[in-house]
Amino acid sequence: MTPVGLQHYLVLAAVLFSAGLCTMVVKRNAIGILIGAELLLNAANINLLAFSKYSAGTLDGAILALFVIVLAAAEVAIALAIFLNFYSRFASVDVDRGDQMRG
Amino acid sequence: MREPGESITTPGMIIPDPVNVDALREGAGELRTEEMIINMGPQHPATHGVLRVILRTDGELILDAIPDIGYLHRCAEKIGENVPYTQFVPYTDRMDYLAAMNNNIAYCLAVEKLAGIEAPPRAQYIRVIVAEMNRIASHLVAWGTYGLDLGAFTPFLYAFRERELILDLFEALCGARLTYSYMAIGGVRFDATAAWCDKVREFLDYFEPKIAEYNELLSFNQIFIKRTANVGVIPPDRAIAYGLSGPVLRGSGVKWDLRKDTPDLVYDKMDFDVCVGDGRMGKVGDCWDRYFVRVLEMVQSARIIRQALAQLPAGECRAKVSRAFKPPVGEVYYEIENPRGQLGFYIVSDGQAVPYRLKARGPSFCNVSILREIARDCLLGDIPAIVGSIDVVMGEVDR
Amino acid sequence: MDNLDTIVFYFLAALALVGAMGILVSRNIVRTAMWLLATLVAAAGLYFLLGAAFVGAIQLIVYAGGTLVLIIFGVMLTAKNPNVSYTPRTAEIVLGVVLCVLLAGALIFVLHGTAWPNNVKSVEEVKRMSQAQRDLVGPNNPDATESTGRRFLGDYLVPFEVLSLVLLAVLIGAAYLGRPKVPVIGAPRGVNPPPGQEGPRK
Amino acid sequence: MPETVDFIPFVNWPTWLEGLIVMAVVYFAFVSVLAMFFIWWERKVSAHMQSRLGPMRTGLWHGWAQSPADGLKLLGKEDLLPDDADKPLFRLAAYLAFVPAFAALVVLPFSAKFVFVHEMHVSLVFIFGVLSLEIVGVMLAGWASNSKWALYGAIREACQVVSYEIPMGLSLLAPALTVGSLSLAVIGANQGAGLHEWLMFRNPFLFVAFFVFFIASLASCKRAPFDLPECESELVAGFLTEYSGMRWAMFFFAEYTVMYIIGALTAILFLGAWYDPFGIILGMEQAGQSWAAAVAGAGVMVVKGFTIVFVQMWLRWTLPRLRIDQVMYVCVKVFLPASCITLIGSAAWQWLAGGLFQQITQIVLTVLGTAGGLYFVALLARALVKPGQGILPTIITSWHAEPAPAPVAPAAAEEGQANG
Repeated sequence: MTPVGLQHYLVLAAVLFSAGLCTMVVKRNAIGILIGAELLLNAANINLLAFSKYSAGTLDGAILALFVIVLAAAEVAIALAIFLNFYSRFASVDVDRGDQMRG
Repeated sequence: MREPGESITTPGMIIPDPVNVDALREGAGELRTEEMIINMGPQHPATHGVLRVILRTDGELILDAIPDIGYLHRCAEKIGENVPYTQFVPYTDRMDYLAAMNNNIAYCLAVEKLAGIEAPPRAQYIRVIVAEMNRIASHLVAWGTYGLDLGAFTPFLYAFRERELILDLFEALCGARLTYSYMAIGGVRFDATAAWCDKVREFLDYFEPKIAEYNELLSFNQIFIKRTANVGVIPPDRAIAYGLSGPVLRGSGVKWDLRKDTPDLVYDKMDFDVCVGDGRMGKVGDCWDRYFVRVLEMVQSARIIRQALAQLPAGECRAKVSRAFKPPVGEVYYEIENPRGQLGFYIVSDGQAVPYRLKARGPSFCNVSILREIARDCLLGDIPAIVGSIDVVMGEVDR
Repeated sequence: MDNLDTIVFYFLAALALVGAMGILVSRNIVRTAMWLLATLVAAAGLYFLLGAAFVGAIQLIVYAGGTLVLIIFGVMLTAKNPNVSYTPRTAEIVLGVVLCVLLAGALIFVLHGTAWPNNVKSVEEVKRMSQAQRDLVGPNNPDATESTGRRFLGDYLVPFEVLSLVLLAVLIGAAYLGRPKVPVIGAPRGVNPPPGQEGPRK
Repeated sequence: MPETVDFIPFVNWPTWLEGLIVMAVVYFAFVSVLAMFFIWWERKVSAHMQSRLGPMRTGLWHGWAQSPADGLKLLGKEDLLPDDADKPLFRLAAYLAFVPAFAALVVLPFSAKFVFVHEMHVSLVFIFGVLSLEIVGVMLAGWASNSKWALYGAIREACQVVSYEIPMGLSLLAPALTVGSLSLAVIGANQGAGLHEWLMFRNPFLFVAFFVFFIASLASCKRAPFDLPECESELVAGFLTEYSGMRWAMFFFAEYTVMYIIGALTAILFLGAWYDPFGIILGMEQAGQSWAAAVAGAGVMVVKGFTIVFVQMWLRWTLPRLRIDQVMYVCVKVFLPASCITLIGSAAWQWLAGGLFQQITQIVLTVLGTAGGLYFVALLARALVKPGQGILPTIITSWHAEPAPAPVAPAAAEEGQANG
């Protein structure tokens, strides 16, 4: 078994990233899309920390990861508020319903 | 065949305003999507038996609360029309089973008035003593379960500890602990011994200081006050309009007590106060007022018992009444002050050994009718507080 | 301990991947959220493994304990309508999966072709550093959490403060967006609203 | 930084796998015994507060075997799954609620030497994070049950616990800030010198933070008077409505384990961790008797943790429950500002105060806190010595012993009263 190194983390992050993107593309439920976005952010975080540990050797990766986590929380809060409005408008969170640009 | 869209109902079934399903499907217009219809009961820890409250809620907010009754209906009135007058006494025990003595007295007094029988003075005093003891026992249950409804477990056990002593005394008096059938038409079935009277005094000596403990434990607890003050306010005019009675009426500040206003038995010889809610913690007629009226009434009941014990005359305890006596043709309505309010019996006699018509006016039945009005626009957590403060006994609501 | 690290890594990686696939495949939105929980916890474990314990712990608090709860909350509030189905069209699925498999393949291909620089300082090197130098070092820094704090209030002060403003804006914005549109309290409803009825309790 | 802390039996395990297995078994046994003990103890405490005895018959002494017996009964119960429940999630929820409580104990130190995992420099944040995972299990339980009452419980849980995490987290940062570390081992090691060095008495803000933390922690582990997610008089049993058997017991294991974790956390953060009030254990450590100090410290720690658990039980069996809007009001309008002030205030204190002023404050606060603590101990002692305010009349005790009272003739009533 080869010792775990940077490549392992990067491959894992790449797969997670693709899965997240695929989720965002395929799902029609807005919350599902949100969950896909969370997956993307986590893949990015794994990359940041892996580079921090194995390549750059600095703390910036961890600091950026913390920023990402906090921003993700903010993003989810706003997104859910929007979805709730969407739901009270269309009785569904199907993003395909939201193709009309009127209040 | 039903028309499409027609709902499956049985006659008399209460259907709350439905959620607009079409609007949900089409997604048009203003939606009230958070509405939910919940059955609180008939099996629910906070509904004191089998009261079913249909709640229409918006999250924690109660939009509508409809009491639905009838789960404990046992045809008590109809039975009354098929058994001789004396044999109906045990059935009254099972109406308000927490205050069986008072029920017995109400029925017996009604029949006595109908038949023109007068109970001997000693019987009347014993009736007052047991009625007030049962009032204390009943209020203790109300007090303890009210704490339970609001999440305080300990008062319940304290209340039952004291109630147990009363039940022991009743057991010593008549052999039964819940359904006494102690009253007979024309008096009481067994005489109270002097030793028993001493035990009652001993109980009162023990019990009266306990009320201060109750107040310390529950009545003046800040969380309890916050939970009950200004909740479920019944204004006095609404209380009268709904025909409320008992502590629920007096909690709204209406000074009305049949023991004082139309004294029966020997209540006119007793010195006691009618306790009313004064809005001490919030508005007049809130849950706290109703609750506290019960606590105060326990003090007054103890006073009455002491006076009655002191004045207890010697003599017979039961007038001679034949087992299957036939009252004269006529009708009577007689009501007395029960722990939960005014319990009245309306009896029509056609001169036979069984009543032609017997109708009971239960206080809980009338009191529960206010629920829908005061439970509107409150929170889900207030529903147990309100139901508990009305203190219904379903055995008597449904009869 | 390398052996243990390897096994733990593969375990967590497998958990994260299973979670990701679950998210992708699952139709039921609550289950999707549960798969996300698996991925988040696995990611937190990976952060611990990468020597960023603080980030891992924050991931657990903010992501798993906060964001995920928010998502489940959103699901509960919006998934009540049984008449709506979110099944995507087959063409969408095929297109999406093909694109993403291509993307993953390309990414992995690129990763294998790249040699990353290695500037990691050894423990001995770190020990010889001054405090200011040590603050920059990520792994092998014995008090990385302290250094993180110092960096936040030093180099990263402006982003840090901007982030706090963003959070404040989000707080206000979400509260504004989530306000009730329909006046739910105090509206007359039901049959025969009784006269003299008390207004809503505040 | 104290010297490395380690959990004794596992210092030299042969391979990591064996060590892991041994650790898991020991650890699981520990959690089970702890939870079972607390369940039994809560029954006894509640019973004595309600003038009863509680379990007395199972086992030889004071019904000690009641909890294991209940466990056996629950194991034997039918494993009910509601028909309309989301079955995999319904099953999962019980474990999701239990595992975080289990995991949080991993980094919880018992004394300077006893801790399962020692290299955690952020153990405070880790415990907090892991405990916040418990909400997910409870919400899932409520959702998967497919019952309206359970859903109410879940939503309430989400509202309440997520909200209370904020004041709890902020008030828990105040001691961390004062010590300058997120490691529980370091925070604990800082308070050895005596009562006045306990973090609670270091400055007025920490004194306040202690109460904020304690009450917020009650709310966040759903203990009364904040047990709204499962309050039986409103929501039947809240999120537990549809659960039965062993899965139901899992939630209780989780709850009681979390109670101890909260108690231990409070002790470490505010109440001098594993040190006694007189500095004896620190003296032992300095004299080189580190093992004796560790064992004594673990004892002190357990006593402190159990005391706080006892206070939690005491509150539960005394107070009524709050309403949901009051719970949120207390959180957002009282505890949130208070915890912000304690955090900022203790930071400012750290910066400004020192010297004699600091010492005088510490002494004043120590005296105040000790007096308060002694007052409560005195209350408890009074209740134990003199239960209730009156002695139970002889009605129960003597009535049945007497011969059945013969019917007294009315004429004899007067003299009967005289000799009664």
